[in-house]
Amino acid sequence: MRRLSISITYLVFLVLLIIPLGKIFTSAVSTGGSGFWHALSTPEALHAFLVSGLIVGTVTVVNTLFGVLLAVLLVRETRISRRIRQFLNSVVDLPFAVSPIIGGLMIVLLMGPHTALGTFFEAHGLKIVFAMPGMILATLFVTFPLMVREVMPVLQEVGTQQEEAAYTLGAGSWLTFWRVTWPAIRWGVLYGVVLTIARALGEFGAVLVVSGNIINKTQSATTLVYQQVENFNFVAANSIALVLAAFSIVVLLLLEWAKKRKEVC
Amino acid sequence: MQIEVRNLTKQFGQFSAVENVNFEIQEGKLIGLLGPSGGGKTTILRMLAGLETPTCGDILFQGSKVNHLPPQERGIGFVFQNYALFKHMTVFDNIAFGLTVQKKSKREIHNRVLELIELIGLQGLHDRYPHQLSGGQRQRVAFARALAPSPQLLLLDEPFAAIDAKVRKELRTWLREMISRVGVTSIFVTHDQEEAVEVADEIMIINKGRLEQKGTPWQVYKEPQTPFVAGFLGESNLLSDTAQLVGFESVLQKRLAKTRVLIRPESIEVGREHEISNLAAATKGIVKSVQFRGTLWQVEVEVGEHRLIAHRSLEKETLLTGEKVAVLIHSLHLFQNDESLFLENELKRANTRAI
Amino acid sequence: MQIEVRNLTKQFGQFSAVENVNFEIQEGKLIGLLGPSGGGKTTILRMLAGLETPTCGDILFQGSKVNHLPPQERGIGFVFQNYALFKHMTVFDNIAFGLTVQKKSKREIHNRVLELIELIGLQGLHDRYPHQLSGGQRQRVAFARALAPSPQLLLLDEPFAAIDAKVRKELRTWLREMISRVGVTSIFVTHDQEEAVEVADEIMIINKGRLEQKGTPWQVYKEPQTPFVAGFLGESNLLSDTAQLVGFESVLQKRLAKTRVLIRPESIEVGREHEISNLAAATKGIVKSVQFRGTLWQVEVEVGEHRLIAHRSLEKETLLTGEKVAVLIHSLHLFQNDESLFLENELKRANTRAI
Amino acid sequence: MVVKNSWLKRSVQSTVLVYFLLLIVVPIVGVYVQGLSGGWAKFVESITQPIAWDAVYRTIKLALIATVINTAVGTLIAWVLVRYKFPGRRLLNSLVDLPFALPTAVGGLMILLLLGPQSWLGSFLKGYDIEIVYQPTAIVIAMIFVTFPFVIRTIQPLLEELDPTEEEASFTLGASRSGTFWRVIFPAMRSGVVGGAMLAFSRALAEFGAVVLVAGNIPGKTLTASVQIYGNVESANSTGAAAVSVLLLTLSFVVLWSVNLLTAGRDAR
Amino acid sequence: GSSSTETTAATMDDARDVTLILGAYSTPQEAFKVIIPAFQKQWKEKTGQTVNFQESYEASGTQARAIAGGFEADIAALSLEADIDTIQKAGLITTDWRTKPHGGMITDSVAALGTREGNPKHIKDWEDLAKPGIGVLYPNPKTSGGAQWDVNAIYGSGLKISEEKGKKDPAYAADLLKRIQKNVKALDKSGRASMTTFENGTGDVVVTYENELIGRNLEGQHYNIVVPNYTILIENPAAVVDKNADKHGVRKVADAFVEFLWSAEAQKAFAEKGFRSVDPTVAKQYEAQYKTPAGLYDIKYLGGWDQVRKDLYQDGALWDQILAGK
Ligand SMILES: Nc1ncnc2c1ncn2[C@@H]1O[C@H](COP(=O)(O)OP(=O)(O)OP(=O)(O)O)[C@@H](O)[C@H]1O
Ligand SMILES: Nc1ncnc2c1ncn2[C@@H]1O[C@H](COP(=O)(O)OP(=O)(O)OP(=O)(O)O)[C@@H](O)[C@H]1O
Ligand SMILES: [Mg+2]
Ligand SMILES: [Mg+2]
Ligand SMILES: O=S(=O)([O-])[O-]
Repeated sequence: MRRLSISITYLVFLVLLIIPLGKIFTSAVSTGGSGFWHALSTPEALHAFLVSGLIVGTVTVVNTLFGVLLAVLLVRETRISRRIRQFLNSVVDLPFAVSPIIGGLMIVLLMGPHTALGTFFEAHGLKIVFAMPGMILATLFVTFPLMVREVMPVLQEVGTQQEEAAYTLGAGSWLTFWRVTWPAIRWGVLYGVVLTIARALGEFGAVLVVSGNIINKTQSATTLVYQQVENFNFVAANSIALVLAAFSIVVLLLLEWAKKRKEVC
Repeated sequence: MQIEVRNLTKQFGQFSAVENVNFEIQEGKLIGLLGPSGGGKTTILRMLAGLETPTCGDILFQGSKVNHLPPQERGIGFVFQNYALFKHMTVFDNIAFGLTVQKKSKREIHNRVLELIELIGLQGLHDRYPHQLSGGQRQRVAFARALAPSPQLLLLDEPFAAIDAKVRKELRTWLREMISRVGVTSIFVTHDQEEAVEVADEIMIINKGRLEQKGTPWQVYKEPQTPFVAGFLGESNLLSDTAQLVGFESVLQKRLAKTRVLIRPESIEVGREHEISNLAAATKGIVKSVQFRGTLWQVEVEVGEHRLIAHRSLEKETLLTGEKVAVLIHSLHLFQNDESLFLENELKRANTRAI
Repeated sequence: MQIEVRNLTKQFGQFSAVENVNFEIQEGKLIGLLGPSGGGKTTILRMLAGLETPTCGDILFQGSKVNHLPPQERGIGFVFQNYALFKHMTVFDNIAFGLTVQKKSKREIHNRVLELIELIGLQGLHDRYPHQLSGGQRQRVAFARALAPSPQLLLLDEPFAAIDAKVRKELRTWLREMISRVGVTSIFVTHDQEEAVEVADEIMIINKGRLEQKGTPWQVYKEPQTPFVAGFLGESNLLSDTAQLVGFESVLQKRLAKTRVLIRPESIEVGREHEISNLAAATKGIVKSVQFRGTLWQVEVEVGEHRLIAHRSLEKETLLTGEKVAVLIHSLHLFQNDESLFLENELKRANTRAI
Repeated sequence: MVVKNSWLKRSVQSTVLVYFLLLIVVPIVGVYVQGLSGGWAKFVESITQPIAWDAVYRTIKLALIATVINTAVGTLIAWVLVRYKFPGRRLLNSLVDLPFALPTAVGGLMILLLLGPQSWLGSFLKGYDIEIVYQPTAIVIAMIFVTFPFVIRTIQPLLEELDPTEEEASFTLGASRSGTFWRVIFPAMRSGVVGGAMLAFSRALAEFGAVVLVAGNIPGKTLTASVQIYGNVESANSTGAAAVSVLLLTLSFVVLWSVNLLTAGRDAR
Repeated sequence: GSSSTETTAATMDDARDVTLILGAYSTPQEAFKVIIPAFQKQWKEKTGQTVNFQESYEASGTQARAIAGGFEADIAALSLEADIDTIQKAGLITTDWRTKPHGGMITDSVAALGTREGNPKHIKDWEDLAKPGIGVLYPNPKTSGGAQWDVNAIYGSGLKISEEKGKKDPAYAADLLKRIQKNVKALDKSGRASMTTFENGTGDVVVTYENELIGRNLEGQHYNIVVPNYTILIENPAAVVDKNADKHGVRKVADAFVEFLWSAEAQKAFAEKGFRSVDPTVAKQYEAQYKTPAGLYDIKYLGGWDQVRKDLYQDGALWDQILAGK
């Protein structure tokens, strides 16, 4: 039973993850390392990585901040009625369920240049759709549930007693949060950060709709992969995909490593 | 700090967890909150701490209302039942927490914490994390943490519940000393009457959200005001039919129905005739069983229609089952309606005087 | 079921949790496993249950080896320390579990479970989930669940640890009755000597993985074979210097260094001279403190260089601190090397005989 | 608890709620408004259009299949990762999230490369007249790939939390290993299994990037709802797109809502 | 963030650097890779000004919608007139772009069939695509301009064939389209995506721009290019998006760039990548590259784009009916 289950697990991982990754790898280096490097060092690729990096950075910071705060609100704020919290709770997950295309479309419809909002922002020199802000908004939308979902159960699990202890020792809410709540949820938050980075890096549908896919401007690494596939540049596509995958794996492994170190101490 | 509580009530939905509780605690006293599970002890403590808002009633510290002060401004220390130590902090940091909050200087914190660590006897363990400590050690850290900011009032919620009996005995002696040394007003919750009796200056007995009685352990033992209190402190024989209780005839016969009589096993002397201190005040009985109870013999004896449990010293000879013995009831408690009466054996008194 | 254990040993890595334990239990007996935390009690129970594999040694049920039977085929019931009730099942389903596994008919299950629910006094609560029960109630459900499939051997791991003292006393009486009614061989683990003494037919004292002593509570109390056992059962006064112990001169003077003397508080009689049963065997002392201890006075008395803790009945007059009293030591335990000796007061004996 | 409600705390809370409202709630309400902007009749017409309806129906069906497979496999993997110590466990454990991390388009690309007609497996299967890509099978595979982590990640904490003595209790009461699994362990995991499955299901319903590459997108055969929506968006029929989205969104919302009720029931315990 | 060009006024035309934003359909990307540097060089020599380019290549329909919806491209190079019309209808193109040389068209091509090397399934004409067991590829006309050309070609050829047999029969044409659609393996979002799918091994035949097939063969593939007897002439327009160019202050250079597309140099570049040049002299030079069938017709045969849209692509028109299986 044990052996069988472990074997099946390995098999699933092999088929679903490892072989495909291997395939990406072999395709990326099928013309040798130089092809790989060349694909990555074209100005489009570099710019696309820059765009992706900017999106990921902003989205991670913003979502971490608001995600954690919302999670705290939903779990701890017992003055808000249970029903309302339950409702918000279900809404939190919706971006998962909304087709990213629609997420993107809504941003175009709500903030496109012909809408009131769009005109308003443009008048103040801020273009939203077909520019970075729109892409960031779309990614924020798509990745929002990740942080909340990671942090909420941890908050529930640690319970309120340590926090109460801090209050009785004279600490205010702010201090209690930093000194007591935060250390308890930080692994959850870190994991949420990792997932947010990963998902933001990989978002395709929503970004496609709001970006206009302008080379050297709004083209992200992911849409570049897609375009390279369309342009029969499989080596380039796979090289960029490999970098994205490798980045994600490294981040995931770093997290696991950090956790392990923490357990040891 | 002097504490006063007036008409304190807490409802959870329809359910009254605490109902109309009034008491006053003098500065420096150590009070034991005693009562069965679900009685409302924790709820009272949490209201005192500001962790729960009273439904109605007032809480006064030194004569001024604190109802609307948040916990961090009440100057209390709280030792939680399961300690609630900060898992991610070392022993040192746990104890230092309250001082850090007060923005004390590093040096001061260091000295005070080390002093407390010494006080609780955990020298050398200040770098450990809570999960690396045993239950008793954790308990002490929780205690030191609560004491560190020099609170005016120390609240302890079943500080010994999770500790084994042997260690518990040691810890409670230690705690008693510690508190009297620090001199802080303290309230501690316990299920355990032995513990309450042993540790507290005064005990308050809480049942079903109500304060049943408040007084020194000896007062409460000697003059229980309700059958509940009498029954809750120590084992007892509870009788409703009072015939055949030699030495109490005059009083018992005057009384009518619905009388309840409570006799403590330690108030019953059982033995062969020559052993009994005051044979005239005794009646006769038959030994039904004798059991070893660790520090004494527990003797079940049949007296007329009653079966009474009595204690007997281990140093006396062992009684045999079926043996005829003399039974002397030194005293009993009588409850009728709301009245409670402590009665001594009349014959014995008469007799003693006669001597 | 009759149980036999031979050379039972359990090692976790290098560490021996249980070492070479041998015992035999007669059918229908209730055995208390007593000992300090970490002694190996749980480990022994788990090996009996088949939840842990012995490193070496044999376990025999009714004379046949069961070492390699999995737990589900041993016909045992296990009551876990934290109850381990099935969280997602109601009281009814928890108790019914073992029967459902046996594929009993619906009707049969229904009847048996209701009968058990009545037995444990939880009528009307069968639809509750564990989290809706109090500790004591959970404990009873765990007990009923273990009993439901009519096991041959019932193992209870600190069944009362998490329950408050009052309920605990009731529960242990209840458990004692229940077990003798059902007639199942039972072993229960406890930290609490009082509990063990009160409930068990025989107790086994486990320390550091070894079986220190096995016998009836009275045997173990009367004739402790090691200082550990003597000290573990009841509170004691432990002395190494044996001067000034009136009544034990002859024996104590013969002995040399490294003698340890243990005197139980209940073996010391303290009182005004007229109260002492055998004044000739007594010495003199000064009362240092008197404390109410729930069912007795605890008197600290200074005798020469020693401070002794003694018990005194509540029915006797209260002694005052500083008062000069007579102190009669009825008996003591003496340990030297591997020998243990129980000594009665010589003078007292002589005197008694004289009468 | 008695806590003074400082203006700071209150304004932080309001900011969070407003942010949440703007970022999540407004766009979602926007979808409904847009979907119903042509009036109820137009909405009904949009979703009852055979192509749209067929795409929605297919999407639900395939998402269900993917969910069932993922639930079974995911439960097993979660079990293995929590209960067994074996070499590589940590590595596998961190790889679980990879499908999440990979751009979905890359996921689609990998399926194409591995199972397409030029791949080893594709050409082998072609010999038996079996095609995978541009068939519903490929859609299911893409959905499985994309939703792989959900079930695993929701069950894992529940399993870790499960008190091992409950299992032992079950053994001592005579239950076999499988009996114990189904009667004691599974009920404890059930809310996680259902919750994870529901999340996976709603995510599969919405998946675009991976599906569009491998599906073939033939109306009536392999067109899924999100690709259909994309087509509508791109042919300037945003009302039609929103109408179909309203349908999917409502379905997802109902699903997620019931998950929340379910887990709330569990937490109450 | 926002590009620096966005807020500059028209007077800035002579400023040092300018940026041109090009929104194009998916297939001419390789040609533009050659043309853009040539233009930059020429412009630099002429005016000393550096022109930066921002390019976006999407399916033609997608691109048109993006520009109409707010993507501020200065120049639109799309697959078909109808898509430029979309932008014009959005009010962004204010001049009549059709008055430019060659009616605003920058390249021509024909709808052609690409088969696997050696044409193993012997595909010669449209009817062959409807045979059982043939896997056909073309993209989705809802998003792709190329797909509209392909569908037009099938439908138009159906009309031609029936005309040949006696009378121009829309029913026959519709039926042909329906039968071919039955064999379609995948409807991708752009002509490029469809070609990629074919290249990845799916299908026996891809219906696409002839230039796309020639381009692939020039890159080393060995597809057989079949030009059926009846097929449609593809004309791809380009235009300055007036509103955007004015807003960005790049009118002059934008006009110059579109003008440059008709230069011999640019036309040659297009031809090198497989397009048919609109410039007769260049076309002559590359004659050998193409086979022009006798039955070639253009969009006018179908009544022009407005008619085509009405007949085929409107909501509920022929294309929707075929998909719905009616
Ligand atoms: N948050 C709450 N909501 C509803 N009922 C509650 C809540 N907290 C406590 N109660 C109820 O109030 C009553 C008193 O609870 P409390 O915890 O004060 O009892 P306690 O005396 O401390 O008991 P124990 O000795 O078991 O800790 C109990 O019946 C309990 O079920
Ligand atoms: N799985 C294990 N691995 C390593 N050591 C163990 C394990 N289980 C128990 N031990 C060790 O074996 C010794 C005996 O443990 P056991 O649980 O039997 O003690 P116990 O007498 O039941 O104590 P307590 O009264 O605290 O429950 C302890 O020192 C414990 O640390
Ligand atoms: Mg409590
Ligand atoms: Mg144990
Ligand atoms: O890019 S196309 O419009 O030709 O598909």
